[in-house]
Amino acid sequence: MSFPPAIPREFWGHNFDSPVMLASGTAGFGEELLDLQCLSGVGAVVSKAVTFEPRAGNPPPRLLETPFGLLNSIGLANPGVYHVLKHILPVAAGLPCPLLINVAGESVDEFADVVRVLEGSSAHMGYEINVSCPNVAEGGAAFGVDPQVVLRVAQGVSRVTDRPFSVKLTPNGGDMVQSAEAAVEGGASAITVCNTFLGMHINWQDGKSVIKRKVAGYTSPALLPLVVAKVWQVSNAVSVPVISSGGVSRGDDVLQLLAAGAQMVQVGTRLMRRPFAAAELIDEMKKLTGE
Amino acid sequence: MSFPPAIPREFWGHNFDSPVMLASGTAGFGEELLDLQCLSGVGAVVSKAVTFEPRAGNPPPRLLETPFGLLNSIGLANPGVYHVLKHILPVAAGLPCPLLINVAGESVDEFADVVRVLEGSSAHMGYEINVSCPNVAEGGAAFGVDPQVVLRVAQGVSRVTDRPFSVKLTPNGGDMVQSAEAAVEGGASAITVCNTFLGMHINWQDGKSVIKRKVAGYTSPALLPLVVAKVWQVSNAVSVPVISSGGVSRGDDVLQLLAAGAQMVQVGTRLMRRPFAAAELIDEMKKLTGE
Amino acid sequence: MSVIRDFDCVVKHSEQVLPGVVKIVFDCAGIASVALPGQFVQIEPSPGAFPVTRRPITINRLTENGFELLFDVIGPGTELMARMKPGDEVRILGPLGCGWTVEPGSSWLLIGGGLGAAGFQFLMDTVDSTTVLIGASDSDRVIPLGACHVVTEDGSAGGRGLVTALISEELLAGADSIAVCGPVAMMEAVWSTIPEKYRDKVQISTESRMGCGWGVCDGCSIPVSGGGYKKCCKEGPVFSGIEIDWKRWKEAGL
Amino acid sequence: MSVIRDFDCVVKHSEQVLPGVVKIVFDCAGIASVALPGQFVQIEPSPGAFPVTRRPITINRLTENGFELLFDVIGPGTELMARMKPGDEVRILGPLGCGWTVEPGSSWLLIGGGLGAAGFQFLMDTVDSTTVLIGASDSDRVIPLGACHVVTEDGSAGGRGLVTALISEELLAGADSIAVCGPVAMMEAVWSTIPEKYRDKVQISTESRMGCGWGVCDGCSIPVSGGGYKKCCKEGPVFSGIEIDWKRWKEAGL
Ligand SMILES: Cc1cc2nc3c(=O)[nH]c(=O)nc-3n(C[C@H](O)[C@H](O)[C@H](O)COP(=O)(O)OP(=O)(O)OC[C@H]3O[C@@H](n4cnc5c(N)ncnc54)[C@H](O)[C@@H]3O)c2cc1C
Ligand SMILES: Cc1cc2nc3c(=O)[nH]c(=O)nc-3n(C[C@H](O)[C@H](O)[C@H](O)COP(=O)(O)OP(=O)(O)OC[C@H]3O[C@@H](n4cnc5c(N)ncnc54)[C@H](O)[C@@H]3O)c2cc1C
Ligand SMILES: Cc1cc2nc3c(=O)[nH]c(=O)nc-3n(C[C@H](O)[C@H](O)[C@H](O)COP(=O)(O)O)c2cc1C
Ligand SMILES: Cc1cc2nc3c(=O)[nH]c(=O)nc-3n(C[C@H](O)[C@H](O)[C@H](O)COP(=O)(O)O)c2cc1C
Ligand code: FES
Ligand code: FES
Repeated sequence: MSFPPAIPREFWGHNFDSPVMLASGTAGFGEELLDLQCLSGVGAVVSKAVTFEPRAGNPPPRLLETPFGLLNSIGLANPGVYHVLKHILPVAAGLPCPLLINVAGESVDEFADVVRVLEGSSAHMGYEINVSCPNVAEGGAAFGVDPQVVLRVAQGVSRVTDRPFSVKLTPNGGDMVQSAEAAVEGGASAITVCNTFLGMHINWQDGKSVIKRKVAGYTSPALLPLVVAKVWQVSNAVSVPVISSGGVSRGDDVLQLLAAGAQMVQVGTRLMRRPFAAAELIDEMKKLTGE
Repeated sequence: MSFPPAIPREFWGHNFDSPVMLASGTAGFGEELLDLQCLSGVGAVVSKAVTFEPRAGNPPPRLLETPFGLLNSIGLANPGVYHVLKHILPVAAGLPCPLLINVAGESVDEFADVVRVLEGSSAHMGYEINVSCPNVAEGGAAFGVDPQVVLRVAQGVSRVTDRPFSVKLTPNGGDMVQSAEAAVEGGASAITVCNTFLGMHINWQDGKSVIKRKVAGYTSPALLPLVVAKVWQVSNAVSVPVISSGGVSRGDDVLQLLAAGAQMVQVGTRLMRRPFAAAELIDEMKKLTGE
Repeated sequence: MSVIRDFDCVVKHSEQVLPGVVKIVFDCAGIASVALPGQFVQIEPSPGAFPVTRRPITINRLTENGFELLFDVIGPGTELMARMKPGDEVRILGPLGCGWTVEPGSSWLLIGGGLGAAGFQFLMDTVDSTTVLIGASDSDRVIPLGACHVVTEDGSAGGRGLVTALISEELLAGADSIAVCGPVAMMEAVWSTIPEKYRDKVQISTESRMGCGWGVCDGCSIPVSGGGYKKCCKEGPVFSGIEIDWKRWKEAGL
Repeated sequence: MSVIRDFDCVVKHSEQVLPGVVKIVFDCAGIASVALPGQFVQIEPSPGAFPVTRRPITINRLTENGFELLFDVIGPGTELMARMKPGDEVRILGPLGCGWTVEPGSSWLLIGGGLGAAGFQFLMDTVDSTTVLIGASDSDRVIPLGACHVVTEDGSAGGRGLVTALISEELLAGADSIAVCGPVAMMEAVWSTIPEKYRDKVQISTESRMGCGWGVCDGCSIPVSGGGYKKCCKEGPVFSGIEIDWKRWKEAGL
């Protein structure tokens, strides 16, 4: 890449207004942001996870803030793929930027089943395949930790769509480079590095966790160096572009991730504090690079 | 465990003054702390890593501070096992608290080779086997990510010593619970959870890393929830005690890790900022629990 | 809500009104001009990196050119907020959520527990007729409102007892709407006290740990009758009492 | 060093002495009573969690009841330090490291580059006879010392040129000891300028990124002749010039 990096990006053969994507689960399906007029600076929106059946999600409390980060245990709450197809995507079609649909499942086949249904819409450019969820059908470990399973998931998705898709890996075990290579072999057009790190908070007074599932997804600006290392490792290993996800709170974080090898950079937790995070990040980047 | 947890601890059949251990690599061999009169509140000292041959360590800079943490790339600098045996352990024998020697190697056999030499001293109570370093002899992945390799390392150490030893796992890939189970099968008397997380910092201006090895060990108080989750998972899976390592900067962090299932709690990075960290942590704990 | 706006509000006044309870007045015509009773704002407690989310606080009342908040200092976020001084600029998003559903000319019975009564002032300033019942542990937890009936558990202010003891058939029958706000256990006790036939008049102001506060993260779920959840931040924080699944809500905790 | 002590020092005075350069005077008899020229302290820039390590700063001079620091404001740590006000309490560990090796009655040649001359004052106050040569980019980088010879790259203070131009055979021959402190490139230029036969008089004050500052983490290595490393914080920061492996040190960068 060239330094300083250019702010509009070509990605998957398209021109994106910005390299900043809104991360899955922190921006709904983008359609609410449209209403709220906060899509300025956004290169693309990644939807919250869609599963085949509707899911109510985990019992509350679903969030717990720790001194330096946030634990979330949303549980892939979503209305199911048919509802998304019928009622949400027609609205999301009005987004001024590309939409990727984040797809989750409990079995290898469910990913392709969800994608097959979503092919009925033209509201979205492509998919993000979330292999960080547990493979309930085959023992409960996350799909993403086993390259063989990642390969099967990616092949399944390749079979049912011609749209580009990114495979979003998990940092919680396994070897991310091997899983990334398997995803590419299975037809992935990008790798998203990565989903949330497993974290936990226990009250020492009684030994209990506020979050019922106990272990939850942890995010924090302090995790940036972990994500930078993984982006650098994966982008050096695979030929497809890497989309970073994790740790961004400032303009120079985005620049650092681009320098580490990311082609696009997602922002999640920061968006919860700052609805206009994308525009703010782009402003900060422009100031830093003098663009 | 009972709440609030008691501050003096029984561990490995001995009475320790405190559950706080000084983490490997952040307290030398403890002998300098003796000189400096900062061992108050310390339950045990874990030495920096000892390898068979002397190692000069990585080229500087070896440290890089990021906004919310510290990257280190020390490279297991140490004078080699014979120098340690002859010149350092005789001094460390004067420590007022137990000493564990952290052992590293580049091959499965090196761990046992180092321990065999160290058996010539009675200055230390036991060992901490650091399987987070790369298995140079067999491809370069960290020993700790492969349960079969962990088993062989632990068996090798068991064969040459009757002293207790903890196996210190890596959070960078693999499945920590499986590796912990393999360590116990191989004879480990405890599991240390865990070594540093791989992290990286890149200057976006030129795409370069200040640290020559690029990827380094990252520590931060913000990583505490990750360590709590891993301590909870491992302590629920194995019968031997768990020693936590990572993320401690305050008294309630120690209490939280004890509540999560740790028997002893290491402190590392905090010690660099606060030479009297152990005593400070114990004071804070006593205030919180009203002991 | 169709647009959300993020304001740099200036602290006009800050004061401790009860032990551990702080009142802050912010200047911000942008929020004050559109806010409705029962709505809340999301405050950035510090311009630094931590805490990573904002803190939701109900608008206690409107002031000349802005609004007033009243909050308990309980943790790092509210501690930072308690240190805000006149002149400080603070990032505030709002107004957020759906407030009380107010029919023109309606008469209200307001039932508050401790700091839960923060926000009642705005409602009292808006509707024509209110009767206000306040319960608190002791006098240090009774926030200053206009005319109201107070009981405390230790009898240090008003009568001794629980707020449920102040609820009478006459008050329930006489009100067009009943507003309840306070700790979950107190609200549940109030709900159990209210006979079935008056329950459809009851509105409940809920709280939940929030991520965004503006509807996108699905973090703030309140269990609703018939299974499933609604978003406290967007579909609430005020819900009709019959909408809430009280059993699952109590199990949830905060 | 046989004991280390961590002090709560009180800021007595703080002032910007040059653009981006701040002087702070701390009250602390405990450090002042034992400090030697060339030693440093480890300052906690903030009582909060970040930054996770302290910042090493050379003691610029002793004051009546404490000591004075002079530092460049270049990043988050020194920015926090620049905001310290009289009366603030700051956690400071020190004095640390080995300072200049001073023989009684010796005469000194001091060669400083920019802020590298911070610390010379303490040495000048201690030894009998000093000649001081200072080089800097411009007048904004020349710190106030007593009598000294100054050159700047742009000629805005003293003569125009590099400090190496001020070094003469006469000065080198006349000094018992030669102290050098400044950016690595400047010190290397000075080192190359000094003929072999005077090199064993030269002492170099080094800098390195530090973890602990008190010898336990092995993070602050300075490459030394014959391979291997020494600890800047404990065996330094002052080393004899011939001890340093200049080639590997330059490669290291900071
Ligand atoms: C819609 C709404 C309106 C509120 N209005 C008021 C008000 O007017 N006055 C007042 O004193 N308090 C109010 N609260 C509660 C207030 O938001 C919390 O007390 C505050 O967030 C605590 O933050 P902390 O960092 O000081 O405490 P901590 O307990 O350390 O906070 C840790 C985390 O838990 C969350 N949290 C803790 N308690 C609550 C709670 N009761 N509700 C929601 N999240 C919580 C915090 O936001 C933070 O994310 C309201 C909450 C909601 C949801
Ligand atoms: C023994 C010693 C004495 C020093 N004395 C002085 C002095 O008297 N006056 C002065 O202005 N500066 C001095 N320095 C340099 C000073 O420590 C750094 O400028 C300061 O740490 C920068 O911190 P920061 O957070 O503002 O900047 P950042 O660059 O953001 O710091 C990031 C990290 O790099 C480290 N770092 C950055 N620059 C240096 C450096 N030059 N040396 C060591 N670590 C560095 C910081 O400590 C921190 O860990 C000395 C350094 C050492 C080792
Ligand atoms: C509240 C919340 C909900 C999330 N939901 C999803 C999800 O449905 N699917 C998914 O792949 N990732 C999900 N994530 C992970 C984010 O997409 C993102 O990868 C992660 O938060 C790291 O980025 P950040 O540090 O910028 O937050 C969620 C994260 C948060 C905080
Ligand atoms: C400077 C430094 C050196 C370290 N050296 C070693 C080592 O030699 N062997 C080892 O097992 N761990 C080493 N570690 C890891 C620590 O022992 C500890 O596991 C880690 O720092 C997490 O604890 P903390 O968050 O309290 O720092 C080192 C860590 C640091 C910061
Ligand atoms: S707090 Fe995010 S949806 Fe309500
Ligand atoms: S800074 Fe730790 S040994 Fe020097």
